[in-house]
Amino acid sequence: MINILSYVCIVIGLVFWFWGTWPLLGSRSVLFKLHSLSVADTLGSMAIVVGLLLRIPHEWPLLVLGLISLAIWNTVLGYVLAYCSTQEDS
Amino acid sequence: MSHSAITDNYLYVIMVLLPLAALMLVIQTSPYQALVIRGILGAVAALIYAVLGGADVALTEALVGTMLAITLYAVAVRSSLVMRLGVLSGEEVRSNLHWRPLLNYLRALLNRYHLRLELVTYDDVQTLHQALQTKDVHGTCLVCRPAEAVQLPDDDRPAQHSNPSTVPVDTLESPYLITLRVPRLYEIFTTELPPVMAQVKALGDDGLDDLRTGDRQPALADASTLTEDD
Amino acid sequence: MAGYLNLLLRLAIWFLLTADLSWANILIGVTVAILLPRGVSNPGTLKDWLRTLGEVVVAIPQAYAEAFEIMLRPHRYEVVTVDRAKPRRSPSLIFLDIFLITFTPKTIVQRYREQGWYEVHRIQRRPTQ
Amino acid sequence: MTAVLMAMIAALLIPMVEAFQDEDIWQRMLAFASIATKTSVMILVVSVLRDDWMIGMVGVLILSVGNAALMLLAHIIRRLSEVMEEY
Repeated sequence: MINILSYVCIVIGLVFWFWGTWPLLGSRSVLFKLHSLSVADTLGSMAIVVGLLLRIPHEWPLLVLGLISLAIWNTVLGYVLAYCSTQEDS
Repeated sequence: MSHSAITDNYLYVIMVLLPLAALMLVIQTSPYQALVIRGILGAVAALIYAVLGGADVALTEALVGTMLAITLYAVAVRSSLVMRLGVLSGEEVRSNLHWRPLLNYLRALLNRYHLRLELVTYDDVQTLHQALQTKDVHGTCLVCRPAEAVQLPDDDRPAQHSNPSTVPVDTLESPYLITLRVPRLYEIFTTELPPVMAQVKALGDDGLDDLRTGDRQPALADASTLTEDD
Repeated sequence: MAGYLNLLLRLAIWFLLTADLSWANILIGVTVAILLPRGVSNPGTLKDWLRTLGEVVVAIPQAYAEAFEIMLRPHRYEVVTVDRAKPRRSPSLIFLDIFLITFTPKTIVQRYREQGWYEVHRIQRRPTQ
Repeated sequence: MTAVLMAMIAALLIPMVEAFQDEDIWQRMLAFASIATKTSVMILVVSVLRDDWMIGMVGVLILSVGNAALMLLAHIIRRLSEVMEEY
Protein backbone atom coordinates (compact mmCIF):
# COMPACT_ATOMS: atom_id res chain seq x y z
CA MET A 1 0.00 0.00 0.00
CA ILE A 2 2.70 2.44 1.08
CA ASN A 3 4.74 1.24 -1.83
CA ILE A 4 2.02 2.09 -4.33
CA LEU A 5 1.54 5.49 -2.71
CA SER A 6 5.24 6.21 -3.00
CA TYR A 7 5.24 5.25 -6.66
CA VAL A 8 2.24 7.52 -7.22
CA CYS A 9 4.15 10.41 -5.64
CA ILE A 10 7.26 9.74 -7.71
CA VAL A 11 5.29 9.46 -10.94
CA ILE A 12 3.45 12.70 -10.19
CA GLY A 13 6.81 14.33 -9.59
CA LEU A 14 8.16 12.99 -12.87
CA VAL A 15 5.11 14.26 -14.74
CA PHE A 16 5.67 17.67 -13.14
CA TRP A 17 9.33 17.53 -14.17
CA PHE A 18 8.57 16.82 -17.79
CA TRP A 19 5.67 19.24 -18.01
CA GLY A 20 7.62 22.05 -16.38
CA THR A 21 10.94 21.49 -18.12
CA TRP A 22 9.53 21.13 -21.61
CA PRO A 23 8.71 24.88 -22.03
CA LEU A 24 12.43 25.60 -21.59
CA LEU A 25 12.92 24.63 -25.21
CA GLY A 26 10.35 27.14 -26.42
CA SER A 27 10.95 30.80 -27.07
CA ARG A 28 8.94 32.36 -24.26
CA SER A 29 10.26 35.01 -21.90
CA VAL A 30 12.54 34.10 -19.01
CA LEU A 31 9.84 34.85 -16.47
CA PHE A 32 7.27 32.64 -18.17
CA LYS A 33 9.74 29.77 -18.15
CA LEU A 34 10.43 30.50 -14.52
CA HIS A 35 6.77 29.87 -13.70
CA SER A 36 6.83 26.44 -15.28
CA LEU A 37 10.23 25.69 -13.76
CA SER A 38 8.85 26.42 -10.31
CA VAL A 39 6.23 23.74 -11.04
CA ALA A 40 8.90 21.30 -12.16
CA ASP A 41 11.82 21.93 -9.89
CA THR A 42 10.11 22.89 -6.66
CA LEU A 43 6.83 21.02 -6.61
CA GLY A 44 7.90 18.08 -8.77
CA SER A 45 11.09 17.49 -6.83
CA MET A 46 9.22 17.81 -3.55
CA ALA A 47 6.76 15.16 -4.72
CA ILE A 48 9.63 12.86 -5.65
CA VAL A 49 11.32 13.36 -2.28
CA VAL A 50 8.04 12.65 -0.49
CA GLY A 51 7.80 9.46 -2.52
CA LEU A 52 11.30 8.49 -1.42
CA LEU A 53 10.37 9.36 2.16
CA LEU A 54 7.47 6.89 2.02
CA ARG A 55 9.77 4.18 0.71
CA ILE A 56 12.54 4.61 3.25
CA PRO A 57 10.99 6.10 6.40
CA HIS A 58 14.07 5.50 8.55
CA GLU A 59 16.02 8.17 6.67
CA TRP A 60 13.37 10.75 7.48
CA PRO A 61 15.54 13.49 9.06
CA LEU A 62 17.72 13.69 5.98
CA LEU A 63 14.88 13.68 3.53
CA VAL A 64 12.89 16.25 5.50
CA LEU A 65 15.92 18.52 5.45
CA GLY A 66 16.14 17.94 1.70
CA LEU A 67 12.47 18.82 1.37
CA ILE A 68 12.88 22.06 3.32
CA SER A 69 15.98 23.15 1.45
CA LEU A 70 14.33 22.33 -1.87
CA ALA A 71 11.36 24.53 -1.06
CA ILE A 72 13.36 27.44 0.28
CA TRP A 73 16.27 27.47 -2.16
CA ASN A 74 14.30 26.98 -5.31
CA THR A 75 11.81 29.66 -4.36
CA VAL A 76 14.49 32.16 -3.41
CA LEU A 77 16.39 31.30 -6.57
CA GLY A 78 13.25 31.98 -8.59
CA TYR A 79 12.98 35.38 -6.97
CA VAL A 80 16.66 36.17 -7.51
CA LEU A 81 16.56 35.13 -11.15
CA ALA A 82 13.40 37.15 -11.73
CA TYR A 83 14.95 40.15 -10.01
CA CYS A 84 18.24 39.93 -11.87
CA SER A 85 16.88 39.23 -15.33
CA THR A 86 14.60 42.27 -15.35
CA GLN A 87 16.26 45.62 -15.55
CA GLU A 88 15.22 48.46 -13.32
CA ASP A 89 13.20 50.91 -15.36
CA SER A 90 11.01 52.93 -13.11
CA MET B 1 29.76 -3.02 -5.78
CA SER B 2 27.35 -5.88 -5.49
CA HIS B 3 24.54 -4.35 -7.54
CA SER B 4 26.50 -3.71 -10.67
CA ALA B 5 24.11 -5.73 -12.81
CA ILE B 6 21.28 -3.35 -11.97
CA THR B 7 23.29 -0.16 -11.98
CA ASP B 8 25.06 -0.68 -15.27
CA ASN B 9 22.07 0.28 -17.36
CA TYR B 10 21.62 3.83 -16.20
CA LEU B 11 25.23 4.31 -15.24
CA TYR B 12 26.38 4.34 -18.84
CA VAL B 13 23.76 6.90 -19.80
CA ILE B 14 24.74 9.18 -16.93
CA MET B 15 28.42 8.84 -17.82
CA VAL B 16 27.76 10.13 -21.34
CA LEU B 17 26.50 13.43 -19.90
CA LEU B 18 29.91 14.44 -18.59
CA PRO B 19 31.82 14.57 -21.92
CA LEU B 20 28.73 16.19 -23.43
CA ALA B 21 28.82 19.01 -20.88
CA ALA B 22 32.60 19.29 -21.22
CA LEU B 23 32.30 19.63 -24.98
CA MET B 24 29.71 22.37 -24.53
CA LEU B 25 32.10 24.16 -22.19
CA VAL B 26 35.03 23.93 -24.55
CA ILE B 27 33.25 25.40 -27.55
CA GLN B 28 32.09 28.51 -25.69
CA THR B 29 33.80 31.72 -26.67
CA SER B 30 32.24 34.20 -24.26
CA PRO B 31 33.71 33.93 -20.74
CA TYR B 32 30.38 34.51 -19.00
CA GLN B 33 28.58 31.87 -21.03
CA ALA B 34 31.47 29.54 -20.23
CA LEU B 35 31.00 30.22 -16.51
CA VAL B 36 27.35 29.17 -16.70
CA ILE B 37 28.26 26.02 -18.61
CA ARG B 38 31.00 25.36 -16.04
CA GLY B 39 28.29 25.31 -13.41
CA ILE B 40 26.33 22.76 -15.44
CA LEU B 41 29.46 20.66 -15.84
CA GLY B 42 30.06 20.81 -12.08
CA ALA B 43 26.52 19.67 -11.32
CA VAL B 44 26.76 16.75 -13.74
CA ALA B 45 30.20 15.80 -12.42
CA ALA B 46 28.93 15.80 -8.83
CA LEU B 47 26.08 13.53 -9.91
CA ILE B 48 28.47 11.08 -11.55
CA TYR B 49 30.87 10.99 -8.62
CA ALA B 50 28.00 10.38 -6.21
CA VAL B 51 26.52 7.63 -8.37
CA LEU B 52 29.91 5.94 -8.64
CA GLY B 53 30.14 5.92 -4.86
CA GLY B 54 32.64 8.71 -4.27
CA ALA B 55 30.61 10.77 -1.83
CA ASP B 56 33.56 12.84 -0.69
CA VAL B 57 34.66 13.64 -4.24
CA ALA B 58 31.12 14.65 -5.14
CA LEU B 59 30.88 16.98 -2.17
CA THR B 60 34.24 18.54 -3.01
CA GLU B 61 33.24 19.00 -6.61
CA ALA B 62 30.01 20.71 -5.63
CA LEU B 63 31.48 22.99 -2.98
CA VAL B 64 34.94 23.78 -4.33
CA GLY B 65 34.73 22.87 -8.00
CA THR B 66 31.46 24.58 -8.68
CA MET B 67 30.82 27.15 -6.01
CA LEU B 68 34.30 28.44 -5.24
CA ALA B 69 35.63 28.14 -8.78
CA ILE B 70 32.68 29.98 -10.28
CA THR B 71 32.94 32.69 -7.65
CA LEU B 72 36.65 33.22 -8.18
CA TYR B 73 36.43 33.07 -11.95
CA ALA B 74 33.50 35.44 -11.99
CA VAL B 75 35.46 37.96 -9.95
CA ALA B 76 38.54 37.50 -12.13
CA VAL B 77 36.68 37.80 -15.42
CA ARG B 78 34.71 40.79 -14.24
CA SER B 79 37.76 42.70 -13.08
CA SER B 80 40.04 41.86 -15.99
CA LEU B 81 37.97 41.94 -19.16
CA VAL B 82 37.54 45.68 -19.17
CA MET B 83 38.97 48.55 -21.14
CA ARG B 84 39.42 51.72 -19.13
CA LEU B 85 39.16 54.83 -21.23
CA GLY B 86 40.23 58.11 -19.70
CA VAL B 87 38.19 61.18 -20.54
CA LEU B 88 38.02 64.74 -19.29
CA SER B 89 35.40 65.55 -16.71
CA GLY B 90 34.84 68.97 -18.23
CA GLU B 91 33.43 67.43 -21.39
CA GLU B 92 30.63 65.66 -19.51
CA VAL B 93 30.88 62.50 -21.52
CA ARG B 94 28.12 60.71 -19.66
CA SER B 95 25.46 63.35 -20.09
CA ASN B 96 26.44 64.84 -23.42
CA LEU B 97 24.41 63.50 -26.33
CA HIS B 98 27.25 64.38 -28.66
CA TRP B 99 29.34 61.51 -27.35
CA ARG B 100 26.70 58.85 -27.66
CA PRO B 101 27.35 57.59 -31.21
CA LEU B 102 31.04 57.10 -30.55
CA LEU B 103 30.49 55.39 -27.20
CA ASN B 104 27.83 53.09 -28.60
CA TYR B 105 30.09 52.16 -31.47
CA LEU B 106 32.99 51.49 -29.12
CA ARG B 107 30.80 49.36 -26.86
CA ALA B 108 29.59 47.28 -29.78
CA LEU B 109 33.13 46.91 -31.02
CA LEU B 110 34.52 45.86 -27.66
CA ASN B 111 31.55 43.63 -27.03
CA ARG B 112 32.62 41.46 -29.91
CA TYR B 113 35.85 40.83 -28.03
CA HIS B 114 33.92 40.29 -24.76
CA LEU B 115 35.36 43.46 -23.28
CA ARG B 116 33.52 46.09 -21.31
CA LEU B 117 34.10 49.80 -21.66
CA GLU B 118 34.66 51.75 -18.49
CA LEU B 119 34.99 55.52 -18.52
CA VAL B 120 37.35 57.16 -16.07
CA THR B 121 37.13 60.90 -15.75
CA TYR B 122 40.06 63.21 -15.06
CA ASP B 123 40.09 66.88 -14.27
CA ASP B 124 42.56 68.17 -16.84
CA VAL B 125 44.73 67.00 -19.71
CA GLN B 126 47.80 66.85 -17.49
CA THR B 127 46.41 64.23 -15.12
CA LEU B 128 44.83 62.39 -18.01
CA HIS B 129 48.16 62.01 -19.72
CA GLN B 130 49.78 61.09 -16.43
CA ALA B 131 47.22 58.30 -15.98
CA LEU B 132 48.03 56.95 -19.41
CA GLN B 133 51.75 56.99 -18.66
CA THR B 134 51.35 55.29 -15.28
CA LYS B 135 49.07 52.65 -16.84
CA ASP B 136 46.00 53.65 -14.88
CA VAL B 137 43.96 53.63 -18.08
CA HIS B 138 44.33 51.71 -21.31
CA GLY B 139 43.60 54.69 -23.48
CA THR B 140 42.40 58.25 -23.54
CA CYS B 141 39.79 59.95 -25.64
CA LEU B 142 39.91 63.68 -26.29
CA VAL B 143 37.80 66.09 -28.27
CA CYS B 144 39.70 68.28 -30.71
CA ARG B 145 37.31 70.94 -31.88
CA PRO B 146 38.28 72.79 -35.04
CA ALA B 147 38.13 76.17 -33.42
CA GLU B 148 39.85 75.48 -30.11
CA ALA B 149 42.73 73.09 -30.25
CA VAL B 150 43.53 70.66 -27.53
CA GLN B 151 46.67 71.19 -25.58
CA LEU B 152 49.06 68.36 -25.19
CA PRO B 153 51.31 68.35 -22.17
CA ASP B 154 54.96 68.28 -22.96
CA ASP B 155 56.44 67.45 -19.64
CA ASP B 156 59.38 65.57 -21.07
CA ARG B 157 60.65 68.48 -23.15
CA PRO B 158 59.95 71.58 -21.18
CA ALA B 159 63.00 73.50 -22.35
CA GLN B 160 62.19 73.24 -26.00
CA HIS B 161 58.73 74.76 -25.77
CA SER B 162 57.71 77.59 -23.64
CA ASN B 163 54.08 77.46 -24.75
CA PRO B 164 52.18 74.19 -25.02
CA SER B 165 51.90 72.69 -28.43
CA THR B 166 48.50 72.36 -30.03
CA VAL B 167 46.90 69.91 -32.36
CA PRO B 168 44.81 71.47 -35.08
CA VAL B 169 42.29 69.16 -36.60
CA ASP B 170 40.86 69.16 -40.06
CA THR B 171 37.13 69.80 -40.11
CA LEU B 172 36.61 66.79 -42.33
CA GLU B 173 38.30 64.54 -39.81
CA SER B 174 36.64 63.20 -36.75
CA PRO B 175 36.76 65.46 -33.69
CA TYR B 176 37.81 62.58 -31.42
CA LEU B 177 41.37 61.54 -30.77
CA ILE B 178 41.90 58.18 -29.08
CA THR B 179 45.34 57.41 -27.72
CA LEU B 180 46.03 53.81 -26.79
CA ARG B 181 48.94 52.23 -25.01
CA VAL B 182 48.03 48.54 -25.46
CA PRO B 183 49.25 47.21 -28.83
CA ARG B 184 46.44 44.69 -29.21
CA LEU B 185 43.80 47.34 -28.58
CA TYR B 186 45.52 49.59 -31.09
CA GLU B 187 45.40 46.79 -33.62
CA ILE B 188 41.68 46.22 -33.04
CA PHE B 189 40.84 49.91 -33.13
CA THR B 190 42.80 50.70 -36.28
CA THR B 191 41.32 47.82 -38.22
CA GLU B 192 37.72 48.11 -37.07
CA LEU B 193 37.09 51.72 -36.14
CA PRO B 194 36.44 53.86 -39.21
CA PRO B 195 38.51 57.07 -39.27
CA VAL B 196 35.38 59.21 -39.46
CA MET B 197 34.41 58.04 -35.96
CA ALA B 198 37.73 58.83 -34.31
CA GLN B 199 41.41 59.03 -34.97
CA VAL B 200 43.46 56.39 -33.25
CA LYS B 201 47.04 56.73 -32.11
CA ALA B 202 49.34 54.51 -30.15
CA LEU B 203 51.21 55.88 -27.20
CA GLY B 204 54.90 56.44 -27.86
CA ASP B 205 54.41 56.34 -31.58
CA ASP B 206 56.48 58.43 -33.93
CA GLY B 207 53.37 60.33 -34.79
CA LEU B 208 52.86 61.38 -31.24
CA ASP B 209 56.48 62.42 -30.83
CA ASP B 210 56.20 64.48 -33.97
CA LEU B 211 53.12 66.09 -32.56
CA ARG B 212 55.06 67.05 -29.52
CA THR B 213 57.83 68.71 -31.42
CA GLY B 214 55.31 70.86 -33.15
CA ASP B 215 55.73 69.54 -36.69
CA ARG B 216 52.07 69.57 -37.46
CA GLN B 217 51.73 68.61 -41.05
CA PRO B 218 54.00 65.54 -40.95
CA ALA B 219 52.40 64.49 -37.72
CA LEU B 220 48.95 64.35 -39.21
CA ALA B 221 50.25 62.63 -42.30
CA ASP B 222 51.97 60.07 -40.12
CA ALA B 223 48.86 59.47 -38.16
CA SER B 224 46.73 58.95 -41.21
CA THR B 225 49.20 56.53 -42.78
CA LEU B 226 49.32 54.66 -39.53
CA THR B 227 45.59 54.23 -39.50
CA GLU B 228 45.57 53.10 -43.08
CA ASP B 229 48.34 50.60 -43.39
CA ASP B 230 47.69 48.70 -40.15
CA MET C 1 10.08 36.32 20.95
CA ALA C 2 11.32 35.91 17.40
CA GLY C 3 14.76 35.23 18.84
CA TYR C 4 13.44 31.92 20.12
CA LEU C 5 12.16 31.10 16.64
CA ASN C 6 15.63 31.77 15.31
CA LEU C 7 17.13 29.42 17.90
CA LEU C 8 14.47 26.83 17.15
CA LEU C 9 15.26 26.96 13.43
CA ARG C 10 18.96 26.35 14.10
CA LEU C 11 18.26 23.45 16.43
CA ALA C 12 15.84 21.91 13.94
CA ILE C 13 18.44 22.05 11.16
CA TRP C 14 21.08 20.60 13.49
CA PHE C 15 18.97 17.65 14.58
CA LEU C 16 17.71 16.94 11.09
CA LEU C 17 21.27 16.97 9.79
CA THR C 18 22.75 14.79 12.53
CA ALA C 19 19.68 12.62 13.30
CA ASP C 20 21.12 11.83 16.69
CA LEU C 21 19.36 12.43 19.97
CA SER C 22 22.12 11.46 22.38
CA TRP C 23 22.89 13.84 25.26
CA ALA C 24 26.25 14.83 23.83
CA ASN C 25 24.71 15.78 20.51
CA ILE C 26 21.91 17.80 22.12
CA LEU C 27 24.51 19.63 24.20
CA ILE C 28 26.64 20.41 21.15
CA GLY C 29 23.64 21.56 19.15
CA VAL C 30 22.32 23.89 21.84
CA THR C 31 25.78 25.34 22.46
CA VAL C 32 26.41 26.00 18.79
CA ALA C 33 22.94 27.47 18.28
CA ILE C 34 23.43 29.89 21.17
CA LEU C 35 27.00 30.80 20.30
CA LEU C 36 26.36 31.53 16.61
CA PRO C 37 26.11 35.27 16.06
CA ARG C 38 22.65 36.65 15.77
CA GLY C 39 21.81 39.64 13.62
CA VAL C 40 20.21 42.57 15.36
CA SER C 41 16.71 42.73 14.04
CA ASN C 42 13.51 44.16 15.29
CA PRO C 43 11.32 41.13 15.58
CA GLY C 44 7.70 41.36 14.59
CA THR C 45 5.02 40.33 17.01
CA LEU C 46 4.56 36.66 17.70
CA LYS C 47 1.04 36.81 16.28
CA ASP C 48 2.37 37.95 12.89
CA TRP C 49 4.93 35.17 12.91
CA LEU C 50 2.42 32.47 13.76
CA ARG C 51 -0.01 33.68 11.13
CA THR C 52 2.68 33.79 8.44
CA LEU C 53 3.96 30.34 9.38
CA GLY C 54 0.38 29.10 9.18
CA GLU C 55 0.13 30.64 5.72
CA VAL C 56 3.27 28.76 4.71
CA VAL C 57 1.63 25.47 5.69
CA VAL C 58 -1.52 26.41 3.76
CA ALA C 59 0.56 27.48 0.76
CA ILE C 60 1.85 23.97 0.02
CA PRO C 61 -1.46 22.36 -1.00
CA GLN C 62 -2.44 25.61 -2.66
CA ALA C 63 0.74 25.49 -4.75
CA TYR C 64 -0.05 21.95 -5.88
CA ALA C 65 -3.61 22.99 -6.72
CA GLU C 66 -2.30 25.87 -8.83
CA ALA C 67 0.19 23.57 -10.51
CA PHE C 68 -2.56 21.19 -11.58
CA GLU C 69 -4.67 24.13 -12.68
CA ILE C 70 -2.03 25.55 -15.01
CA MET C 71 -1.27 22.07 -16.29
CA LEU C 72 -4.86 21.31 -17.20
CA ARG C 73 -5.84 24.76 -18.44
CA PRO C 74 -2.92 26.53 -20.11
CA HIS C 75 -2.19 30.06 -18.96
CA ARG C 76 -0.60 31.81 -21.88
CA TYR C 77 -0.62 35.46 -20.93
CA GLU C 78 1.77 37.27 -18.65
CA VAL C 79 1.06 40.41 -16.69
CA VAL C 80 2.94 42.45 -14.08
CA THR C 81 0.92 43.84 -11.20
CA VAL C 82 1.93 45.93 -8.23
CA ASP C 83 0.72 44.69 -4.87
CA ARG C 84 0.69 46.43 -1.54
CA ALA C 85 2.69 44.81 1.25
CA LYS C 86 1.21 44.59 4.70
CA PRO C 87 2.20 47.54 6.88
CA ARG C 88 4.95 47.44 9.50
CA ARG C 89 6.68 44.23 8.52
CA SER C 90 10.11 43.32 9.77
CA PRO C 91 12.64 42.23 7.11
CA SER C 92 12.31 38.55 7.92
CA LEU C 93 8.53 38.75 7.63
CA ILE C 94 8.92 40.49 4.28
CA PHE C 95 11.18 37.65 3.23
CA LEU C 96 8.48 35.16 4.23
CA ASP C 97 5.89 37.15 2.28
CA ILE C 98 8.05 37.12 -0.83
CA PHE C 99 8.66 33.42 -0.29
CA LEU C 100 4.93 32.77 -0.07
CA ILE C 101 4.12 34.67 -3.25
CA THR C 102 6.96 33.14 -5.24
CA PHE C 103 6.31 29.61 -3.98
CA THR C 104 2.97 29.36 -5.76
CA PRO C 105 3.61 28.71 -9.44
CA LYS C 106 1.28 31.35 -10.85
CA THR C 107 3.00 34.30 -9.21
CA ILE C 108 6.60 35.42 -8.87
CA VAL C 109 7.78 38.52 -7.04
CA GLN C 110 9.93 40.45 -9.45
CA ARG C 111 11.08 43.29 -7.27
CA TYR C 112 10.44 44.66 -3.82
CA ARG C 113 10.22 48.42 -3.64
CA GLU C 114 11.20 50.27 -0.52
CA GLN C 115 7.85 51.94 0.02
CA GLY C 116 6.20 48.59 0.66
CA TRP C 117 5.15 47.50 -2.82
CA TYR C 118 5.79 44.23 -4.57
CA GLU C 119 6.04 43.93 -8.33
CA VAL C 120 4.38 40.60 -8.98
CA HIS C 121 4.65 38.80 -12.28
CA ARG C 122 1.73 36.46 -12.87
CA ILE C 123 0.38 34.31 -15.66
CA GLN C 124 -3.26 34.36 -16.72
CA ARG C 125 -5.59 32.51 -18.99
CA ARG C 126 -6.86 35.58 -20.80
CA PRO C 127 -5.15 38.80 -21.79
CA THR C 128 -5.94 41.69 -19.52
CA GLN C 129 -8.60 44.07 -20.70
CA MET D 1 13.22 2.33 -9.74
CA THR D 2 15.70 2.01 -12.60
CA ALA D 3 12.96 3.10 -14.97
CA VAL D 4 12.41 6.16 -12.77
CA LEU D 5 16.09 7.01 -13.01
CA MET D 6 16.02 6.60 -16.78
CA ALA D 7 13.09 9.00 -16.98
CA MET D 8 15.01 11.44 -14.81
CA ILE D 9 18.00 11.27 -17.14
CA ALA D 10 15.68 12.00 -20.04
CA ALA D 11 14.30 15.00 -18.14
CA LEU D 12 17.85 16.12 -17.42
CA LEU D 13 18.62 16.12 -21.13
CA ILE D 14 16.00 18.82 -21.83
CA PRO D 15 17.81 21.67 -20.02
CA MET D 16 21.13 20.42 -21.43
CA VAL D 17 19.78 20.82 -24.96
CA GLU D 18 18.39 24.21 -24.00
CA ALA D 19 21.76 25.32 -22.64
CA PHE D 20 23.39 24.13 -25.81
CA GLN D 21 21.11 25.84 -28.30
CA ASP D 22 20.10 29.10 -26.65
CA GLU D 23 22.54 31.99 -26.79
CA ASP D 24 20.79 34.21 -24.26
CA ILE D 25 22.60 34.11 -20.95
CA TRP D 26 19.45 34.23 -18.80
CA GLN D 27 17.93 31.27 -20.56
CA ARG D 28 21.17 29.43 -19.88
CA MET D 29 21.00 30.40 -16.23
CA LEU D 30 17.51 28.91 -16.10
CA ALA D 31 18.85 25.70 -17.60
CA PHE D 32 21.67 25.71 -15.04
CA ALA D 33 19.21 26.15 -12.17
CA SER D 34 17.11 23.32 -13.50
CA ILE D 35 20.10 21.00 -13.91
CA ALA D 36 21.43 21.78 -10.43
CA THR D 37 18.13 20.81 -8.81
CA LYS D 38 17.60 17.77 -10.98
CA THR D 39 21.04 16.30 -10.38
CA SER D 40 20.77 16.61 -6.61
CA VAL D 41 17.33 14.98 -6.60
CA MET D 42 18.82 12.22 -8.73
CA ILE D 43 21.58 11.75 -6.17
CA LEU D 44 18.88 11.38 -3.51
CA VAL D 45 17.04 8.80 -5.61
CA VAL D 46 20.25 6.80 -6.13
CA SER D 47 20.98 6.91 -2.41
CA VAL D 48 17.53 5.52 -1.62
CA LEU D 49 17.87 2.93 -4.37
CA ARG D 50 21.10 1.64 -2.87
CA ASP D 51 20.11 2.36 0.72
CA ASP D 52 23.32 4.33 1.11
CA TRP D 53 23.09 6.95 3.84
CA MET D 54 26.35 8.63 2.92
CA ILE D 55 25.37 9.45 -0.66
CA GLY D 56 22.05 10.77 0.60
CA MET D 57 23.87 13.08 2.96
CA VAL D 58 25.94 14.42 0.06
CA GLY D 59 22.79 14.91 -2.00
CA VAL D 60 21.15 16.97 0.72
CA LEU D 61 24.29 19.04 1.27
CA ILE D 62 24.60 19.77 -2.45
CA LEU D 63 20.93 20.65 -2.50
CA SER D 64 21.26 23.06 0.38
CA VAL D 65 24.49 24.84 -0.55
CA GLY D 66 24.83 24.25 -4.27
CA ASN D 67 22.55 27.08 -5.33
CA ALA D 68 24.61 29.78 -3.66
CA ALA D 69 27.02 30.00 -6.58
CA LEU D 70 24.07 30.33 -8.92
CA MET D 71 22.72 33.34 -7.05
CA LEU D 72 26.11 35.03 -6.98
CA LEU D 73 26.57 34.46 -10.68
CA ALA D 74 23.11 35.88 -11.35
CA HIS D 75 23.97 39.06 -9.47
CA ILE D 76 27.29 39.46 -11.26
CA ILE D 77 25.71 39.01 -14.67
CA ARG D 78 23.04 41.53 -13.74
CA ARG D 79 25.68 44.09 -12.75
CA LEU D 80 27.47 43.41 -16.00
CA SER D 81 24.44 44.05 -18.17
CA GLU D 82 23.76 47.19 -16.14
CA VAL D 83 27.24 48.51 -16.92
CA MET D 84 26.79 47.65 -20.58
CA GLU D 85 23.59 49.65 -20.92
CA GLU D 86 24.16 52.32 -18.35
CA TYR D 87 24.84 55.34 -20.45
